[in-house]
Amino acid sequence: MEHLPRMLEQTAIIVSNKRDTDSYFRLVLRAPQIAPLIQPGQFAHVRILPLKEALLRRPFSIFQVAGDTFSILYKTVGKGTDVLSRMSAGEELSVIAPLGHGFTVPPVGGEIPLLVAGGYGMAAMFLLAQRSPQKGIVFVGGRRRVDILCEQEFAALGWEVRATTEDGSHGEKGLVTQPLLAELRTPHSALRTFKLFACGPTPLLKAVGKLAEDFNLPAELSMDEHMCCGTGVCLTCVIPVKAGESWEYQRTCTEGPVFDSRQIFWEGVK
Amino acid sequence: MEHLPRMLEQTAIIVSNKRDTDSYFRLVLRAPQIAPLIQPGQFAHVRILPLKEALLRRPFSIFQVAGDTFSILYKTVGKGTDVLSRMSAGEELSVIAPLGHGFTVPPVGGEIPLLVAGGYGMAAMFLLAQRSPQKGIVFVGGRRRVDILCEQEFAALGWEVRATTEDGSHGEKGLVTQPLLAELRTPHSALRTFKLFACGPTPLLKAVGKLAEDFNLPAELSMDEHMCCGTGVCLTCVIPVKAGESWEYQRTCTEGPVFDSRQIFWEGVK
Amino acid sequence: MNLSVKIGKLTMPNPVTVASGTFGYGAEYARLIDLNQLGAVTVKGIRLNPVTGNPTPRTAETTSGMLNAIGLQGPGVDGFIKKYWPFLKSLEVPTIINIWGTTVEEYAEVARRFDALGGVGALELNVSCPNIKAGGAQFGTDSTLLAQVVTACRQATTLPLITKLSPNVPNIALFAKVAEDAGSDALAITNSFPAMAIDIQTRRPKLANLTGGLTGPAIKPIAIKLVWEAAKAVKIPIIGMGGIQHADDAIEFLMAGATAVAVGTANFYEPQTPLQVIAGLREFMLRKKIHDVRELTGSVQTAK
Amino acid sequence: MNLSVKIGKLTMPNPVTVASGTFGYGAEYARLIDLNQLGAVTVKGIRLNPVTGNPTPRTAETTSGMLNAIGLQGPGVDGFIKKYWPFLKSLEVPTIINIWGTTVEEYAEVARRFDALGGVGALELNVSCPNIKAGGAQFGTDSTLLAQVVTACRQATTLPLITKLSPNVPNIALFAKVAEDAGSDALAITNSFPAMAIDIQTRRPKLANLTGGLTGPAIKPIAIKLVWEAAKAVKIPIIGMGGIQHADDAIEFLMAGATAVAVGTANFYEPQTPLQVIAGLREFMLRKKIHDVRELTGSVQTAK
Ligand SMILES: Cc1cc2nc3c(=O)[nH]c(=O)nc-3n(C[C@H](O)[C@H](O)[C@H](O)COP(=O)(O)OP(=O)(O)OC[C@H]3O[C@@H](n4cnc5c(N)ncnc54)[C@H](O)[C@@H]3O)c2cc1C
Ligand SMILES: Cc1cc2nc3c(=O)[nH]c(=O)nc-3n(C[C@H](O)[C@H](O)[C@H](O)COP(=O)(O)OP(=O)(O)OC[C@H]3O[C@@H](n4cnc5c(N)ncnc54)[C@H](O)[C@@H]3O)c2cc1C
Ligand SMILES: Cc1cc2nc3c(=O)[nH]c(=O)nc-3n(C[C@H](O)[C@H](O)[C@H](O)COP(=O)(O)O)c2cc1C
Ligand SMILES: Cc1cc2nc3c(=O)[nH]c(=O)nc-3n(C[C@H](O)[C@H](O)[C@H](O)COP(=O)(O)O)c2cc1C
Ligand code: FES
Ligand code: FES
Repeated sequence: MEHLPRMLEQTAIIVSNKRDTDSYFRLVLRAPQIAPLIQPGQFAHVRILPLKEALLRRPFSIFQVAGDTFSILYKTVGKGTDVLSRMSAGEELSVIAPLGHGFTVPPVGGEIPLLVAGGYGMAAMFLLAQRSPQKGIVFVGGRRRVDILCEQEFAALGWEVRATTEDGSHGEKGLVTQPLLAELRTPHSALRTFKLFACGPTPLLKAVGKLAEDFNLPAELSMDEHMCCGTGVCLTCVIPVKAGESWEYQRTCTEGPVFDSRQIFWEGVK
Repeated sequence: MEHLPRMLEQTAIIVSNKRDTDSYFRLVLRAPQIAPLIQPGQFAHVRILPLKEALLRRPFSIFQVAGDTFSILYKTVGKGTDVLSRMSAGEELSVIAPLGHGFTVPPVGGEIPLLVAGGYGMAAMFLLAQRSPQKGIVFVGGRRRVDILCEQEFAALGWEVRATTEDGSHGEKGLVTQPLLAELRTPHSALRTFKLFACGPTPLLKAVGKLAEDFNLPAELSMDEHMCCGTGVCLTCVIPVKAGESWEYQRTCTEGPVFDSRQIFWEGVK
Repeated sequence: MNLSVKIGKLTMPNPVTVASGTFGYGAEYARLIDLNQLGAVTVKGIRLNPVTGNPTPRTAETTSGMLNAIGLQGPGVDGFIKKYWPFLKSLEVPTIINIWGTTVEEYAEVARRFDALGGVGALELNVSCPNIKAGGAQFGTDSTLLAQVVTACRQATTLPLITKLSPNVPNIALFAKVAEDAGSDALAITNSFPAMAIDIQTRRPKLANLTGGLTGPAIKPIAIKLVWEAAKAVKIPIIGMGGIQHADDAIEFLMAGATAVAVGTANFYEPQTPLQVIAGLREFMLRKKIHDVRELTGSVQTAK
Repeated sequence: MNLSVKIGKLTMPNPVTVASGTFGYGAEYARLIDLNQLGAVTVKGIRLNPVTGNPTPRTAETTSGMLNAIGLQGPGVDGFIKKYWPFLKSLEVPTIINIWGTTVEEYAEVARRFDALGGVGALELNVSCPNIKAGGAQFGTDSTLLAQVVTACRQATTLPLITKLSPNVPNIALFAKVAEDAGSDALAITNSFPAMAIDIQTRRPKLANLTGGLTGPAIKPIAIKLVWEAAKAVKIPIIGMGGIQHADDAIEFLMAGATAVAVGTANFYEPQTPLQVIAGLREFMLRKKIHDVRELTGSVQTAK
């Protein structure tokens, strides 16, 4: 039988739920059984109990873990996140977590991580940065200044942060892959080996996958697919993954969300 | 064209929402346009906005009116009233009111009203008692002590209150019609003419209708039918009403909820 | 910006009407909304003679929907003309009269009577009511009977004829085509779905009629599919309905292939819905720079 | 208190199973609930060979429901036996295997293979999937094809056969009877309803497959009616499903005529649902002094 990672369902109490920038919010949840199990890149599947007419849970990357709490950093984009943003400390959510196959934390003395994040993709990468023995660089991009999240937190870990915005309102103007490309082209000592880690919208992941191929670097990508069950039973969240000569669908919620870039059958990814 | 009473739709702010006895609550709503229009026996059709999965409004008799507010006295019996009971001051409800054809307030020097109420039926009768020029007697019945509502308020109006409970925990033990029957059998001066007004479950209304017939008294009954639109369009809430030799269905929400007992085609009432 | 649409020779000033049976005879909601803002007023189903309807309870709430088995209570043609027509005639917007019968001849006779009345906007043939023994869905689920009813009404009137199809068939396209071929000017899709709810405490069905029709937001995805299927099969316009609560829902029906839409169950809980839908549609068109609402009809992109 | 029921010769320790396709192959949710508490585990549909399924997006949320067009992705008979059967076989409760094919012969072959496997609780014939071109609802909406499929499978296996009917017919009783007469031991009612949703911003259907099947609480009243109609027409037991969220919903299905029930969509948002339903059913029986769950089946009072 296939390997299935451990997960729990728990009623989590909201510790705080505060606006970060613009339409982004930080939610801290008390979930004592879940918090200690969390690995970087895993997600929580959240049932927003006061949500009307809509049944399904919403998936969110786990941002930070502290004691018996964990937090998420979310953007209000639709009815679920809108209702979530109006909830207050003390209210309850139902959470299934930790879910999915996350990032591989580099071993001591191993690769230097280059993180690439778009928007709330930053949330998925914090634990990785925190737990990586080597500090690396995080390339973060967004449309506007407000889309660049938690720079300080990464900086406080001793990481270098390179921000880009499409409108130039913060950091370099352009796409997040530009400074990354520049960095990759800079000659480095042979001892220094990089590994790419990315989370963000599919075009970003595609671009990072392409760079990984071009520079022959390993890359782990957290794929962005709509989910339903989040636990591997419904087969909603599949992406095409290479299998021998051909390809097969694998579940983002179970085999993913993090996949080795070389395993992805990119021709089949929309 | 038929006569249609005036009604308004308004967003009403909750002024207070407090437990009365047991599973009964008092809700005060600020609704400045609606409050002045209300007549005794009319009802409000309330959309409980946080209610999940259930679409329809809930009808409640209007209990009291004060300035730009009105109140209702409700019992938690199902999902709508349960959610309503958890709402707090400052939250909003959508209200369509005043609705329906209410009680006829006796003219000065006219009949002496004998009110008969079961459970939250008391709520429908307060405005009638308050606005009636003649004080009368209110017969109130319920299962247990906690089902006897707002006795003091009626007493404070100078009305006599005769309570009955089925378990004898308050007032006389038995059904509400027993003391009423005793009163009707007591010889009175010829000058004293009574009129019955009732609101409560259908068996109570049937019993009062029967007494009205036996004692040849006029009676106005507030009929208890499930509603959907509350405004006369859907034809959910009909009861059989005499029409010539035969009968026809009339709408409780529009022609009623208050009907002249003699008009009701009782054989057709379930 | 053009919002007007044509249903046969009937021009609706905008594509939003109300669903038969959810708006009484117009006057009731005139107390809450300005009827002259609507695309048309559609009234409760009328047959030749007065109808008592079913015993109560007649409706029950379900998850994001409701059941009804009103049983087409109504005043009959004469009662309607006397009691409700003077008001409806006085409106600036057209009236669509929903009609039914228990025989082909009765349908045709009702059509003739309304044709003779003058001033009626269109007739909607209800061949899909699940709540009456004869004359309801029976005509809507048998393609031969459907052709007969439409043909007979076509002969009886020059008024625009809208055939309100039954959703309860495996192939709606077939029935859509039958109605079109028999001379229907338009289709209305969809009526309610045969359904049931049981009170587990009393073990009794929640409706006195035992079963009823399911309507409301719950059914919208099924209705969208039916409209899309039918629109591919016919050239005549479709009035789409089933669970419309917001402008977005109405736009979805238009994109699926509807030319106009009707707000039904939502009227019961939010009588402002039709006006909110019109306002939201306007705003959507402004935002998307769409100048004619007819551009939306059937505009769903289905190339895989 | 007896909770056990029989589906053909299969004994379920209690009447609550899960709906095919909403519970994977059992092991996934074994991490959250104790599978041995269920009446049976029903697995995702299997055909002879592996199936890739439809492109994404495959599901979309709707009002109190959801659409899916998974396209029956699966490992095929061999893949299933290798990958999932060892775990399922180790459970104390029976496994119901949902099977399908694109031809009558393929259905029969899959049935033969599982018959030969040994230890299977029952086979559920999926003749009602709306999301595949051949082999889905096609068999479920044509009574001749339905009879052929059931007959062929009946000849291929002595395992209990459950025919999962299509809801998309005007007369479910007819199809129920056809399945019974062809040798089906039980019926499963209902599968999802053909439906569609459009993203009005992109004008694209929300599913890559354009249309999908509607499931969840939204459809419950239609499912209850279908079970009630079918139960009046046949003597074989029915597994009722469609929108079950709470024990009350399950009891409603039993009263309508079901012998067992399946929890589907609710698993996705609340994996505890099947166990909550069993607990609630027990509590209801205690409160109402019902000693045998079979007393509930068909107990709705419909005398008018
Ligand atoms: C593995 C994973 C991790 C994620 N992490 C984060 C995070 O850390 N912070 C954050 O803000 N968002 C994150 N998202 C996206 C987040 O799940 C969606 O923004 C959210 O579900 C939107 O819900 P809604 O009700 O507000 O939107 P609606 O559009 O109303 O939702 C309708 C349906 O679509 C689904 N949906 C809509 N957008 C997305 C999306 N982008 N991805 C997946 N499903 C979607 C919803 O879950 C719901 O089922 C993540 C998604 C995945 C798959
Ligand atoms: C004219 C009128 C006046 C009323 N006045 C009062 C009042 O002053 N105080 C009070 O506590 N209650 C009153 N009721 C009853 C009140 O409407 C119901 O208790 C309430 O609708 C229950 O809603 P629920 O969601 O809690 O129950 P649920 O059982 O969950 O409701 C399900 C559906 O059934 C309907 N329903 C359930 N019970 C009744 C009922 N007894 N009458 C009508 N519809 C019902 C609901 O409106 C809803 O549509 C009145 C009813 C009517 C018709
Ligand atoms: C209470 C009620 C009464 C109805 N009466 C009629 C009717 O008389 N004639 C008719 O063709 N449809 C009737 N319908 C069906 C509606 O016109 C409409 O087709 C259906 O409700 C779907 O739209 P909705 O989901 O927006 O309500 C009725 C629906 C309801 C809820
Ligand atoms: C994602 C999904 C996948 C499904 N896959 C299958 C399947 O493989 N075979 C089948 O017979 N039914 C399948 N169904 C239908 C369910 O078994 C069930 O009949 C339907 O969902 C109604 O129940 P519900 O409303 O409780 O979900 C599927 C349903 C969903 C939502
Ligand atoms: S979301 Fe259900 S399998 Fe991944
Ligand atoms: S509740 Fe709709 S007509 Fe009375």
